[in-house]
Amino acid sequence: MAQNRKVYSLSQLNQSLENHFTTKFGERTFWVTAEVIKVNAKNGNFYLELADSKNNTMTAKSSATLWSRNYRVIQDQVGATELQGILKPGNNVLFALKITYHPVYGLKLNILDIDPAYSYGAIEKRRQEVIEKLRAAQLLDKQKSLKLPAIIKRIALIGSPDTSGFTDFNDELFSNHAFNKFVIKVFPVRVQGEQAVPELISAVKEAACFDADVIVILRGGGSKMDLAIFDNFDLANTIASSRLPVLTGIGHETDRVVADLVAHSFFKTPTAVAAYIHYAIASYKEIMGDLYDRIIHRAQRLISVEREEFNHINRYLQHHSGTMIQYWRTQFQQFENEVITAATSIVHASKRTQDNTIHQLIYQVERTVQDHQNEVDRMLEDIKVNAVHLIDQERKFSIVQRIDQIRSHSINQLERYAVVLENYNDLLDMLNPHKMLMEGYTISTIEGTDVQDVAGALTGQTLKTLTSKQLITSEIKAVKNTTKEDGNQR
Amino acid sequence: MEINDKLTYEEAMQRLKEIVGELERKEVKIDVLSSTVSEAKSLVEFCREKLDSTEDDIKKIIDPEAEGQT
Amino acid sequence: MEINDKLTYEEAMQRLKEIVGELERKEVKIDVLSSTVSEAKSLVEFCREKLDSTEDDIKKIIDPEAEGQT
Amino acid sequence: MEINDKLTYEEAMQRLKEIVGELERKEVKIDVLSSTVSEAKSLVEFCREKLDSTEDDIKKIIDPEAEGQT
Amino acid sequence: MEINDKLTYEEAMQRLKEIVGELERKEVKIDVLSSTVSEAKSLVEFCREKLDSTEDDIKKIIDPEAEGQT
Amino acid sequence: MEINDKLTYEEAMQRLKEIVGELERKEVKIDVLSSTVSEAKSLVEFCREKLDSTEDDIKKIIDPEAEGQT
Amino acid sequence: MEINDKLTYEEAMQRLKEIVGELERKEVKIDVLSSTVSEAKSLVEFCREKLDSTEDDIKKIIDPEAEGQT
Repeated sequence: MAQNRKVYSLSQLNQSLENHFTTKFGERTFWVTAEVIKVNAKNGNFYLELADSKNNTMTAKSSATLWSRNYRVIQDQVGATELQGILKPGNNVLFALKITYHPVYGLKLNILDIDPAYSYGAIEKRRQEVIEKLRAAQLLDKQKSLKLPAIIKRIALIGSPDTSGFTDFNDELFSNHAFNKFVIKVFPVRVQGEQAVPELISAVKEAACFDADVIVILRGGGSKMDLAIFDNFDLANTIASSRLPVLTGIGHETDRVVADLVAHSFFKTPTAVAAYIHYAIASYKEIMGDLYDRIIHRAQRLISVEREEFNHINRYLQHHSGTMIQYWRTQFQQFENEVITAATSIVHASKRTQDNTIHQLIYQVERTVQDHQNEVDRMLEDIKVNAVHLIDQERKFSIVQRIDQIRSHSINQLERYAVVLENYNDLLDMLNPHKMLMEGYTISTIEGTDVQDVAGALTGQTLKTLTSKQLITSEIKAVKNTTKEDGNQR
Repeated sequence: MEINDKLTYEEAMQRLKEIVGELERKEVKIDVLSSTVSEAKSLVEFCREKLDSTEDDIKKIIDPEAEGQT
Repeated sequence: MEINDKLTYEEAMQRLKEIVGELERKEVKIDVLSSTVSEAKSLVEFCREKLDSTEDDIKKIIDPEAEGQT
Repeated sequence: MEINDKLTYEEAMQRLKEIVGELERKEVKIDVLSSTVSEAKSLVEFCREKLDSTEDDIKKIIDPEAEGQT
Repeated sequence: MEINDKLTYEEAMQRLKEIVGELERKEVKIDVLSSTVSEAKSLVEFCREKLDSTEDDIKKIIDPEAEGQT
Repeated sequence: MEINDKLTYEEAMQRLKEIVGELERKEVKIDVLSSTVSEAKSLVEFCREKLDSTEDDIKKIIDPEAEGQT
Repeated sequence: MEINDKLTYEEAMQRLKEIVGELERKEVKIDVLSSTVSEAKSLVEFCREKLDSTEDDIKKIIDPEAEGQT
């Protein structure tokens, strides 16, 4: 390997690399994004260290140079302050650059141009995020509810004492002759660099404990990138939560920073803050003067009104107490009248009741007598009617009945006798023997006895036989028995 | 029995009953039979008249106004 | 029964009732029947007159002014 | 019932009612009927006079001025 | 009812009403009617005087100056 | 109601109203009517005097200078 | 209402208005009327003095040199 080696001098190698880069990249311009890690300025030239990282691990690193010639061109376009703000460590920047290789200095990125919009965009994006967060936490308007004192005398001043903004504020504040009895407590902080935010936060917290009317935060201008520290969420939170009203005087031209949004009031410059404080005092004094006059006027008027009301009340007292007594007097008279009327009415009513009672009495007495008279009359009539009735009854029933009874009984008796008599007559007729004799029958007797009734022998006896015309006497020769029944027949 | 003004209804009826009794018991002799029967008839007549006259009397006593009618 | 001033209405009525009773019980002989009826009739007349006079008396007592009218 | 000064209206009325009751119940004999009615009449007269005098008394009591008028 | 100083108008009126009530219910005998009416009359007089004197009193109380006039 | 120094106008008025009420409702007996009216009269007098003295007091308080005039 | 150093004009006026109101509405008893009027009078005096002194104070403020004059 050693025999075959072709040995080049470093110059040859580097010359060869230079040629290669020149050929390969030549005049071509590249747009590259990178984070500025370090910036060194020397003789108008800027030497930057650029890097790229992913997940906090550096993935690329290069040195870059911004020659003073190019710097001036860029500065004309972007503005000196802004350019300084952009070219600061930690900023992401979009560079236009050429790649060069120098045999002595090696690979160099030669910055030709910068697009500030890229950097601003990042800041703006961050700012919007913080604003949203504040709004969500309802911190945006918290300070607005605090009342600003009419006269701001004690000021807690937060800022960098050496800066022009700080000086401007003090000059403006104390240049005024009308009022200059301010008490200022300064809380010095750095307003740029990495320590700026924590210092500001602790200063605001400290100032809030101080016996001051307001907290004033000053920053006398700076690039957009510089002012980005005032977009910090923690700082905004601290400001919003402050018990004292916070006034901001952060010099800027266009956009407001987040600190402005959460503060009680914001002003474009530190001078404007001082001017406002003065204006407030002046206008207050004016108002107070005016008020004083009005108060005196009012007071006088009030007194006269009161006097009037008062006299009025005094008159009312007289009037109403008089009216009241009068009222009661009338009331009384009324009572008295009512007593008389009612009492008299009772007496009259009683008299009427009495009259009624007397009338009733007389009526009842007369009625009683009348009733009794009627009763006596009725009684007499009853006696008459009953006596006559008794007689009539006697007549109708007793006497007539008796006669009827006598008549009917006697007639009845006669009839009964007649019947008995007729019976005897009939019997007599039946028993009369003449009738039988006339019909041809005969009666035979022996010594006066019916022959049928004679006991013993009949033969030889003398028999008398009676006919209707003769009485025959004969002697019985023989007797012959017939049937027993026939024997009884005559 | 003699029928005269002194004879009462009671006596007449008494006699009548006796006659009827005798007839029934056939105690009347054949010889006096017809006269007995004749006496009885007379008594019956007497009684009949007595009854009639008594009825008339009573009617006259009780109802004197009706005297002319019956 | 003798009808005289001493006879009362009650006694008369009593006798009448007796007569009726006798008649009912057929205790009156035919021979005295008409005289009995006659007595009864007299008693009735007596009672009737008694009643009439009593009625008159009562009317006179109760209504003396009307005396002349009836 | 004897009518004298001691007799009260009530007693008189009581007796009158009794008489009416007896009459109604026909407990009065015809023989004493007229004397009973006579007694009643006397009682009625007594009551009537009693009532009249009471009425007069009452009128005098109630309206003494009118005494001479009625 | 005895009429004396202790008798009140109320009691008197009460008694009067009782008397009227008794009369209405016919509980007063005729024999005591005039004495009852007499009592009532006395009560009425008593009440009337009481009312008159009360009326006078009231007039005097209300209008003492007019005392001599009425 | 006894009228003494401790009696207030209100009490007197209250009693007066009661009396008027009782009179209007005719709850006062005739026997006590005149004494009731007398009491009312006294109360009225009491109230009237109270009013007069109050009126004087008020005049003195409100217008002390005029004290001698009225 | 007690009138002392702590009493303000407002309170006094308030009480005065109350008193006038009560008087207007006739809510003040006659028994306390004169004491109420007396209280009102005191309040009126208090208010009048308060107003007078206030007016003086104001005059002094406006025209401090005239202090001795008024």
